[in-house]
Amino acid sequence: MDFAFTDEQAMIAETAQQFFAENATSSRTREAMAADGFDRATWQSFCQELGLGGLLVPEEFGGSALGMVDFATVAEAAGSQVAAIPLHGLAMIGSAIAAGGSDEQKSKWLPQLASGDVVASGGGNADLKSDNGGLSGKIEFVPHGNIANLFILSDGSEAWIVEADADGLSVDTPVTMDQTRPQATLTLSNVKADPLADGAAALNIGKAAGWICLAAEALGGAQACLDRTCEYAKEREQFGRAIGSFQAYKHRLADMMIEIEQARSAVYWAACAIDEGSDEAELALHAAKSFCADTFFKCAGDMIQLHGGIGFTWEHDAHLFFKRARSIQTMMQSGNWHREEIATMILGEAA
Amino acid sequence: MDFAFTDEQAMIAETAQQFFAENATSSRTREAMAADGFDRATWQSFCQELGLGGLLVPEEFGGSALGMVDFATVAEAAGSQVAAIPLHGLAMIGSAIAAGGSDEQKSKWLPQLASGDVVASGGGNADLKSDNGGLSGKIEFVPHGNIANLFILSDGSEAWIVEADADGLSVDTPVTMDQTRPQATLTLSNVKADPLADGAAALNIGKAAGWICLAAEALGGAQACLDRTCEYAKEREQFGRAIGSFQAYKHRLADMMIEIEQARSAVYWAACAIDEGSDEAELALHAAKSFCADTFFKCAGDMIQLHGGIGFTWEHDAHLFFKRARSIQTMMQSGNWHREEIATMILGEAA
Amino acid sequence: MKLGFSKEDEDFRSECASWLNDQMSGEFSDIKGITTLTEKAERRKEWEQQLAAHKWSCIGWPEEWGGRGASLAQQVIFAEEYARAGVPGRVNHIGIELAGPTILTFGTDEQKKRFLPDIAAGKTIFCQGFSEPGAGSDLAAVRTKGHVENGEWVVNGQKIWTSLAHISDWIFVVTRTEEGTQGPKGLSFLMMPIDQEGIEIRGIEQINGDAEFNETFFTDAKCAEDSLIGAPGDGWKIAMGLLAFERGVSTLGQQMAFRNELDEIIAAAKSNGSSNDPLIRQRIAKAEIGLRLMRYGALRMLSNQDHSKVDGAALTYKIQWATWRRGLGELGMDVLGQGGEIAEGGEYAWNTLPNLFLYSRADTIYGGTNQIQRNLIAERGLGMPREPRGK
Amino acid sequence: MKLGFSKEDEDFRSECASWLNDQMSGEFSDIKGITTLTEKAERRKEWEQQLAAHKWSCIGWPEEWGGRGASLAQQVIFAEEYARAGVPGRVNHIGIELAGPTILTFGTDEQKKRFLPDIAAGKTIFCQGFSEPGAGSDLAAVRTKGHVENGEWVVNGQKIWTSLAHISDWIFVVTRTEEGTQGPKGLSFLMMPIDQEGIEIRGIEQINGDAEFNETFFTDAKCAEDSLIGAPGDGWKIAMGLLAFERGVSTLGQQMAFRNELDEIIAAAKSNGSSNDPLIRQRIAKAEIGLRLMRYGALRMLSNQDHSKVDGAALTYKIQWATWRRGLGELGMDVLGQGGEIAEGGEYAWNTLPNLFLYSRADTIYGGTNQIQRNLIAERGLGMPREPRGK
Repeated sequence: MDFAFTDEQAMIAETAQQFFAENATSSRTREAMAADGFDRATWQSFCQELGLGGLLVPEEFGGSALGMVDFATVAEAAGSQVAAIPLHGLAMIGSAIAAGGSDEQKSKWLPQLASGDVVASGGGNADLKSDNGGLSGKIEFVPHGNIANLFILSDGSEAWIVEADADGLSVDTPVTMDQTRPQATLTLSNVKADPLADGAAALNIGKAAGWICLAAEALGGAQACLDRTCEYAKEREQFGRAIGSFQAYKHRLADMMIEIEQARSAVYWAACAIDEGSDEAELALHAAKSFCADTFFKCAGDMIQLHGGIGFTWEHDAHLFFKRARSIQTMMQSGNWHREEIATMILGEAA
Repeated sequence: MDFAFTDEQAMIAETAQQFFAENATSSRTREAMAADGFDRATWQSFCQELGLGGLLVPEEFGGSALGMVDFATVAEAAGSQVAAIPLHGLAMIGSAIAAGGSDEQKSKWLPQLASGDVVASGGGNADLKSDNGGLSGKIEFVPHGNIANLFILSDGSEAWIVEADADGLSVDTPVTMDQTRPQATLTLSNVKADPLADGAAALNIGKAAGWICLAAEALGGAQACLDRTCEYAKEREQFGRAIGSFQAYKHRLADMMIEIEQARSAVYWAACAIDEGSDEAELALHAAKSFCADTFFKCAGDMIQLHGGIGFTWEHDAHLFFKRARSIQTMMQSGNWHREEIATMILGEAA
Repeated sequence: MKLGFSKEDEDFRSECASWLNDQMSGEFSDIKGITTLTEKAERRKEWEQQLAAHKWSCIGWPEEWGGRGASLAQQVIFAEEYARAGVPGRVNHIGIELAGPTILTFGTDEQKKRFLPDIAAGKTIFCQGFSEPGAGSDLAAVRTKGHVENGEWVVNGQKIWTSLAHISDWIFVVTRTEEGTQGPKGLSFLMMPIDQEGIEIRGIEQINGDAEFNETFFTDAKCAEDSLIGAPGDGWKIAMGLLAFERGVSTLGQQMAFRNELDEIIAAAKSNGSSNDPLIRQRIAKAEIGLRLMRYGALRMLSNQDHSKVDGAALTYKIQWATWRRGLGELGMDVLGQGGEIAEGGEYAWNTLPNLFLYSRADTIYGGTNQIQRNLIAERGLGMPREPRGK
Repeated sequence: MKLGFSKEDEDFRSECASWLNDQMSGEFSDIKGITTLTEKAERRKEWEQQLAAHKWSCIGWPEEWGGRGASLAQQVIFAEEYARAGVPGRVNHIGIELAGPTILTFGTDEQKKRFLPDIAAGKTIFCQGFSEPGAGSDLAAVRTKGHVENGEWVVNGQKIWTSLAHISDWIFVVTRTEEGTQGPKGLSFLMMPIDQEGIEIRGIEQINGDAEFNETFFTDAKCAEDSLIGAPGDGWKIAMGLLAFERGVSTLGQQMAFRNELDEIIAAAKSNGSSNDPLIRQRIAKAEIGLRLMRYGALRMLSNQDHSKVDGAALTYKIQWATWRRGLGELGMDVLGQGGEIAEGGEYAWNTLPNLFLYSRADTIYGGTNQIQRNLIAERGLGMPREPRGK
């Protein structure tokens, strides 16, 4: 039992923090927002120069086979810059194929995922129909689906690999509130689909990786909201004093920190629980996703409020955090849904 | 349309405030708490010297036939001193008999209620059984049931007058958290019961009067918590300053006031709506009961917190407010229940 | 204490409802239902003039200045019916509700003659220049400077959050006219024509993609010497008086707009089935309670004739509605679920509920942040010691 | 980063669980399950000695002073098993967790010899004299005075919230020993025997009817000159060091007690059907999440070896658990419904959940109110400017 980063983990965390601070800058993110929501330059550097695209990919397929804890430190860093990159899809699809793909599927896709040559995403709908290897149906809210080359789609029990250029697949991308992660609608009409060897295993770990990614991004985002607001509080004066010297202001900052510290425990508890195969893992994932999303939303809202008028402008970055926080709350089930799952574990189904 | 007190209403309110401040003192209330939870001296003065026992009773039966607005000002004043008096029973039973009693029932009981010679309370249980004029069953949580001479009991549709000394009735009084309003358990075994002429009318107005009483008491209690905490905040120093000069402390006081002002609107909206027979009355009652109870609980909790250690002692009055607030939250249905009633009005029954 | 309206008042209600509905289904049907402040501004100026032509422009004003000297009850009714009929907000809100009453109270006869008829007639649109960058909620920190030169006021500086400045004719500005003064002293209250070289307006893009607010730059901007309201140095007093007008009858119209927003949430919940979720049901019930209490709080505040005491309902009103509405924005999104993330057109432009979610974050900031409101409540309402100013 | 325990640690868990369960089903079954601090105090002193006799009294202390020099993992395990077995709280908690470590860190060899063996053996029960009436959470405002006279310290003043003083043998007091000093300067840290004429203890009745806390009056109270820990004037530094010990492994034992409370709520909800109420389900899930995060926060804090940076988990821990537990008290009552208002015996004495509801209001006050905690977090954790002191 030692609930602190190893030296290696601390190093990855620091590297990632520095990388995203330098690459996923506000101006790059805003360029991506004005286009297709994909900061290609950052993603390319991330996968290739930094070599972190293969974080969750086994070594034999070009990855570094690290654990969820390592991945969480990276997602946290990406979240702290609201980076417009398809990290969520990488985590979900990379771990899903690694866990549930055939050898052929693994060796075909995993190296390309690790290198960033292929961008992946996924989604599900219980009404998806499979008929003679052809998949039909509609899947909404596929994150970064607009720029993905590869999808894993699921009806909740089976999972299929679908390539973006397959016949019969159309990808529509409406404008989304959070422009750093567009959400596409896929319409499939008898689309060629390659079933994963072990769909259940793939879905299981893919979902876990997705939740960890969102929770860790939320943690990083919340911490960034607090850090940036603290900086502002020290510089900005009102009524002749730094606004950070006003007690009510201080107390709101303190309240942010209290939540964030818990969110931090949640993310790394859940990540450890997955890495160690703990029987707490499921509970930890629900706790992490719901708690961290709420913490981020609270902190981003407070960031706007504590900046006053400027926090409400397009020019200021506060809204990037605020909109990301909201979208994380809604992605992969709401907080209430996750808490109800926990309630069911504790209390059984409601009568 | 004029949502301000008439001169007469303002006068009644002021008289009641002064009366309870002078009579229902902390030491008298604590004496009552140590005994049977009934401050007889205050009640006697209230009914006889002040003549307010007949506030809701028609003039022909010895009352002054005022409205719910007038009554609410009195209940607010009683609540602000956590007076240990059976005002809730008087309001419910007085208005119930006035609305649903036969002429005989009215002339027998209303004058005695107005004079304070008879103390009344009531309660209900759908399982109450009536057989040849004999009532059997069990009714819990009858406020001040331990000292009442007269009950109106109901199965939800019919209502009966039962005298406390009737054969077959036993009254048990457990220790309650709020010692200023004990809650009795009545066990009835074929008890002589006199059905009210119009049970539905009686229950309808009785319930409304009970809710108004609780909401107004809660308003008065919450305001007293704020007033007393403000006094303390001006006197008490810490870190070399009056604690009321600390911004976070000020903001909590402000938050109390924000809630209390809404609670005040709620009480007098509901009282007016009943007096004017408005079709908003039902919604207003649910709003007032739930909102005021929550406001009081919040303010009483804050009163303890903002007094620091001393607020947590038996010696200080804060716990009287805190316990009263909690008991008001639970009496005559929870806040969630009342809000669900409102939701049903707006959204229909949940599927 | 009485909540019901008299027979005469109900007749008045029918009269204004009928006129407003005629307009919204007839000549002005093209502006019905607009909820933003900026859309179709020119048509809405015509609407101001239509209101004036039928004496509905400022019914609470005295008859001699274009009003009807309407009773409180009638003003309440008109505000309610106005919003109920789906009429969009007044682009001359600031002229009618703030500038007009300020001139009525503090202006000279000549100023009244010069401004009031045109405001009443919908010919002069006003906006408000209070906040400054760096001053935030602190009006006493105003640094925009004014001085008299050649019989004119000359103003230099910058205002921010000047809502609707780009469609307005006049702006009232609080300026520092006594050099070397600090805080509330040495401020003056000026009326300035906007269409002049010395005034430049730049839109501020907001988080919802709209640009309702502006920055307004003053570079040797000019106005006649008698555009000063009150005496030099009275600026603080007049600004405070004006802020009190903000809590007038128009709050009830604002509440009717809130009513429409809540109704849209209720309809969405019924339509997508979230109305069956007990958690959503509780929140909708709480929102309904909050809105009702806002209404009765406003009626208490408007009915209150005892100005000797602090009016708790009035003092707490701003933070109450702003916080309620911010919560409403979150409720709306929770009812919509993930679908609330999607804009329906191909642009970054939002339907009522997502827009409410984004826009309402400003409600707790402009016009005095929630923090400033709590300070005021504690200090003015509860007698707590003032926050020490620095330096 | 690793959460699992090693095989050796799990063996250690079995060992202590088995010993504790034997005790609680055997010789000390009469104290099993007690949740208050005051009940059966004499038997619980015997229990302290029983722990000591089997070397379980202070396993984290060095072996030479009666401990086992146990690893962090072992201490975590012992704390968890202790609470899991239903063993009541340590009446010498303050001696073991605060006084002992303080003496170990700041005391002389002689003081260690004089105090540590008896504390470890359960023969010397300690209590804590920090707070004073009128000083509240402000330790720097201490007014109790101490001076040396005839080779002894003589102390005059008053302490408050001296938990368990009435069953203790010694008290450590922070006193002002340099006349004319103010604030943190001029304070000293003294150990005083309680059984003497100069010390009077009066119970403070609390809102739940119990009297766990006391006022302690010092009237020419005396202790030997070498009962001073550190140097005269070191009182502030030592007190701050001591407060850091408060966030040690014993927090995990405290959490296991919280676990039992939450489990009682869960059982009550299942038994009365409120477990079907979606609102209650959400709140129970939130409470469960909060408790788990408390555990992992504590493990982060205990695992953290980097003392160069502020430890956020440690800094926020007090307010986190206190606020969580106050909410738990409200949840418990809401699960019980109106029945929670009723005491089962004929006296004003409360079962676990109503008592939790009442008692937990103190959690956010003693040991630094939530307000003070937020100040500390903002100032120490986030570098915000200090609150100016008055005068």
